[in-house]
Amino acid sequence: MNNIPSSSRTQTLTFPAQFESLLRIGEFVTRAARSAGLDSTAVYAVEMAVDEACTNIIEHAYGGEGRGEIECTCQMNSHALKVTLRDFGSSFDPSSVPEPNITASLEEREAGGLGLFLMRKLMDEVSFEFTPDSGNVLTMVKRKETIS
Amino acid sequence: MNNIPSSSRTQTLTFPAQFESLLRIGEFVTRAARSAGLDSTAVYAVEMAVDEACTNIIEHAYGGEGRGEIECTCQMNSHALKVTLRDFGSSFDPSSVPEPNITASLEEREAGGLGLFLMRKLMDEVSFEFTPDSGNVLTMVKRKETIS
Amino acid sequence: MLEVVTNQFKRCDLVKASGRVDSHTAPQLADTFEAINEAGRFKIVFDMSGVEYISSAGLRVMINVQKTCKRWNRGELVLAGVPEHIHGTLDLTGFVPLFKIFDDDAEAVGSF
Amino acid sequence: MLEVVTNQFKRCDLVKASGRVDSHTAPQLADTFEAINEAGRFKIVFDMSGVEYISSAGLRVMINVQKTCKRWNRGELVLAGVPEHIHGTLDLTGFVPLFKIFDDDAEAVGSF
Ligand SMILES: Nc1ncnc2c1ncn2[C@@H]1O[C@H](COP(=O)(O)OP(=O)(O)O)[C@@H](O)[C@H]1O
Ligand SMILES: Nc1ncnc2c1ncn2[C@@H]1O[C@H](COP(=O)(O)OP(=O)(O)O)[C@@H](O)[C@H]1O
Repeated sequence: MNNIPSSSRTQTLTFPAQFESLLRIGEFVTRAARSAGLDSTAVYAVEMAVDEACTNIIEHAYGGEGRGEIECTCQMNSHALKVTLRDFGSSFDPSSVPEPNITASLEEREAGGLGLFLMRKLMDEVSFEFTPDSGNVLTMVKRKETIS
Repeated sequence: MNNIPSSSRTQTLTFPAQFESLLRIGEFVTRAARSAGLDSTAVYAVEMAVDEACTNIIEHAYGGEGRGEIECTCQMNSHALKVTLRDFGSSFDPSSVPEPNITASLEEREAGGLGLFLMRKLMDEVSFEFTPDSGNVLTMVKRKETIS
Repeated sequence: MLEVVTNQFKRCDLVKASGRVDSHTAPQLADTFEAINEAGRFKIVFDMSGVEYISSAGLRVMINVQKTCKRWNRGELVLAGVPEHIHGTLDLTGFVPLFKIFDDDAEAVGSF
Repeated sequence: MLEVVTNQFKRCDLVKASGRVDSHTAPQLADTFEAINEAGRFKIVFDMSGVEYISSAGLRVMINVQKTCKRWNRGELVLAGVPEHIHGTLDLTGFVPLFKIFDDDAEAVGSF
């Protein structure tokens, strides 16, 4: 899947890295997911995963609002949608992030820590790449339901 | 208005004098009131006045359910609907019925006694006629709203 | 012709009637309220949003229930979702000052 | 993008949100709950029927409010009218056991 065939369509938009952008980013990926032919549950999953990813970029990679941009690319082919998010903030080690304990009692329950967890639950593939030149690249894939 | 012109249409139906008949009586007069061109508020008023009148015939004229019949006639012309209800139960003196006190406090408020009051409030004319031969005849008229 | 559904909450009961309340069906409504009162419960919301028609037989039930509920300050019958034409009847007969009237169930339930 | 309406009842408050709850709008929702808590009120119904979307920023608010409300047994945040896709998110994140969920406002308000 990482090599999307050449018959795919690609759209890229760049947004200011602030929370106000989340609505328009959501609209952008929702439209792409619909036109890729994903069902409404999958469209909702993509919207949510991208929202969580962008929130993390603003909060953690850039350390706050208004310090850079988020480049969002949607690539769709006949069987999947691939969303790529690029930023030039700080990198991190995704493998060092602990899983949230979602069966903890209310008292022991953390309020946050659900973003990465949700991205991984909602998408079929989630991968990070950090380079000095091309910045931090997060790639997420949502495949269409196939009867097989 | 008591002399309805000859261009009017007339429909008569006879119902068993029991509460179960109220639904069908209501449907009958509602249909007549609509076809006479009354607006929805006036249609509702006619349905209610006729329901109250028939309930009184069953309860008071016949002294209970299943003791006779109610003959209902709807006569409509270009400017009004006239409903005539005939029964062969006991007669009464409408002028001797006291008006309900509708401003009384809850404690002093009577639960009943609203039937005749509602008929008179909802219709433009209400008149009773009691004869040994033709029974008790209640005539109620609802005129169309006229701009004049 | 008349459907009556009851929902028991912590502090009140919700009675929702749908259809026609006339001399034929009013006893069914009265029975519902009586069963609630007999269970020692006197705070009642009457959701009228589904009531298409109510005659004086229905009004009679409402007055009697209100008298029973308010006795010894133990409760009250309040109304919710009253359709416009039904409100017209309540107005004509002087019932409006005798009942608290709420826009919807939640507000009515929240008043207890 | 997010509209939040509050209704204060005798024993609880009703908060109805309509629209999107994301990192941009979640503070507005948090402010609403905080104002209610600061008034010393901790029994809250959150009517989610108008919520089209909620991200983990919104879930964070809900957990924090629930912790505040339940402290010293003084109250609780309960949910009403949860749309199916929002319920899916609550399920995925293990939120379902942490909140009582009612079909509609009246039932939720009636639970207090
Ligand atoms: N894009 C990112 N850049 C830098 N750090 C990140 C990024 N995404 C996640 N992190 C780190 O991973 C942690 C967990 O993220 P997440 O699961 O989204 O929960 P939360 O944001 O609520 O802490 C964050 O607290 C942060 O330390
Ligand atoms: N058709 C009738 N035949 C005999 N008596 C009637 C009739 N209609 C009304 N009455 C008398 O007039 C009284 C008032 O009637 P009404 O205003 O309808 O109130 P209610 O029926 O609740 O007593 C009745 O109690 C009854 O004594």
